[in-house]
Amino acid sequence: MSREDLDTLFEAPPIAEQERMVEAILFATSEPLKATALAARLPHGCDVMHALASLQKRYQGRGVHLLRSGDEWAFRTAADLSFLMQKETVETRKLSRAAIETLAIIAYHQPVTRAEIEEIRGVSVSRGTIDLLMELEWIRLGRRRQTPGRPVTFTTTQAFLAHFGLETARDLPDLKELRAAGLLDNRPLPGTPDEREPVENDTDDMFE
Amino acid sequence: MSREDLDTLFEAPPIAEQERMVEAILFATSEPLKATALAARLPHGCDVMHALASLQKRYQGRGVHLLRSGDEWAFRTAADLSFLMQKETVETRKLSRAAIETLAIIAYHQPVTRAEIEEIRGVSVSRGTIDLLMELEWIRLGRRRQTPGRPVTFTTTQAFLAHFGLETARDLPDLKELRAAGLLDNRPLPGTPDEREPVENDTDDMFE
Amino acid sequence: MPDDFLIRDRQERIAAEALVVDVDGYEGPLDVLLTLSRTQKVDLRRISILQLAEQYLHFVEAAKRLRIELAADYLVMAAWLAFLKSRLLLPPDPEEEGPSGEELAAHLAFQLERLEGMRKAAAKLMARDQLGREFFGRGEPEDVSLKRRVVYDASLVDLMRAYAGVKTKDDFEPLHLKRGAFYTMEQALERMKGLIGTVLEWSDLEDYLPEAWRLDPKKRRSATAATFAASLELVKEGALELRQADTFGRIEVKRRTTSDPLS
Repeated sequence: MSREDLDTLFEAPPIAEQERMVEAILFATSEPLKATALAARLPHGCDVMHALASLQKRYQGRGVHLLRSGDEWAFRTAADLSFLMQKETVETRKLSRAAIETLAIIAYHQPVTRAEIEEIRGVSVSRGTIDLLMELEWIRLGRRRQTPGRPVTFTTTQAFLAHFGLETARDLPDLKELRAAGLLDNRPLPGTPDEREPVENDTDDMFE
Repeated sequence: MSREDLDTLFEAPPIAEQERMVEAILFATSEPLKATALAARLPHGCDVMHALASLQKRYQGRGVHLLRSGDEWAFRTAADLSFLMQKETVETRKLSRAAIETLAIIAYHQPVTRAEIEEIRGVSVSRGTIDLLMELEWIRLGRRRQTPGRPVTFTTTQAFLAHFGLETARDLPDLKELRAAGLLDNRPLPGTPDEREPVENDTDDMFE
Repeated sequence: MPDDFLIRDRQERIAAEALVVDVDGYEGPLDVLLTLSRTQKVDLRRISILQLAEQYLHFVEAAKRLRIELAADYLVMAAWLAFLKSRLLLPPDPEEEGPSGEELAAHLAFQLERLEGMRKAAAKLMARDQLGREFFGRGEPEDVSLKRRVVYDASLVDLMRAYAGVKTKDDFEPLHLKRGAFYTMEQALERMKGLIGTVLEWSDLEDYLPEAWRLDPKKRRSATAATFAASLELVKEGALELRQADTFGRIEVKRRTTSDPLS
């Protein structure tokens, strides 16, 4: 019996069914498959290329795409969703004193240049501190100061406001209010543990 | 800032996009994922259950289905295409009659103590049988029974549901019939005290 | 043959053989009873427990005669069934405590029905489509890459306290002469010389104060004076022009160009 006879003897499944079959095989297989390998696993008479093409179309715009590389086929995450394939482990760290002070100065004096920050802090500001605050997206570059040297200025961002629960940077309490809140007096000496912890908790409530 | 404010501040992606994201994540894993785990990987404000439901509908009749077992979700190939999958079939150790019966008793009577399993089978349960079922991760320890001796109980797992393609333990075959026939009742030998009495409510935990 | 009376027909012989196997396979007396009950060919709910008890006792007898070692629980069951049989046959003794023979028989029937129910359910469970047998998971899962993210934690109070700390720092500093608060004319001249090339338009002298000398009033005053003195010096050299619109007005500077006639 010739091949043609066989073809008419065993009718191939309808194309929709072939597509389901290709879908299931490609889903379950542990490696990309050649069309010929697929064909070998399908019932006699199936049109693999046709099934692949229509399956590929079906997955267009979906979260998963049917990709061809060379003559091999495989399901792959849509490139624009690859960020979902990352699992983040989160580690919480306290900001360094230099960073929080720099951030505070920027918040209160924005727009402010690096030299001005250094002047207020009385120590130089390291590149890393600025970089970290930029990375956190709590500060960004403002307009250049229209003075000789046109130094860059720093301002705080929307993300900064969101993180600290502020509507605007103007809502930051001024020195007088800080003093009233007890934050200006009894400043602990550097390097000694802060004994005013309970006060901090009290204050926290006001801002949450 | 309240949760509601945040919700309006960061708008969730459109539902079609949420569906794509869930599709991509579930497609990329071979293990079932809890809806909560999915939600944790999606942008803020996504409605995971909605996305899952519409995704499940989308894959109806396809070569791959979205199956739910307990509160876990996974894509699985359609069972009617198993004939194409010889290559994927993993040769599993054939379970002994004792193991199969013990598994069924745990599934239908959970949470159930070892003594109760033995009473139903009329023979002692070997350590190896329980160990094997634990190893397969089909059963696990449940709460201790609040009766003298505080015996441990056994229940089935999400992996059990996933393996047998069950959405919940309520979907066990013939569960209704067995219950209607009173065969799942705890009926002690006449003249002996029923030690389970105080915690009868426990019995139906898995099914309600 | 002494055992002939046990084996009445072929089916029963097969059942008996199965029993022997089951004893070896250690499926227990309840299993034996369930197997025996099938020979009654009735619904388990209408089974004759008396007849079943007799069948079981015969089975144990036969096993003994065949020198098959029976485990203790088979013998315990035999003793219990013998007791049950006597309860069922004798009229109930009103003096006697405890459950009646009927109650015990009903319970045994329940146990058999329950075991059979579990066996059927187990069979149905195993006949279900199973993962890795009929349906399959993703064969080539894509790796989820692990990314470690550091979250920096700072509260508004931390921020304000840091600012308060910075602003009150001076109060806590030990007393020392702050020589740094004086900006010399030499410094100013150096700086102005470097900058005048860019000053093509009139612009405020104050804009040329060094960055770090603008905020503190003392430092600002020193820097302003030095910068002004340096500007005068540069005017004298013909490099710079200087003007002030009115008294205490802004002092403005501009580079002097050759095309620009001296005013």
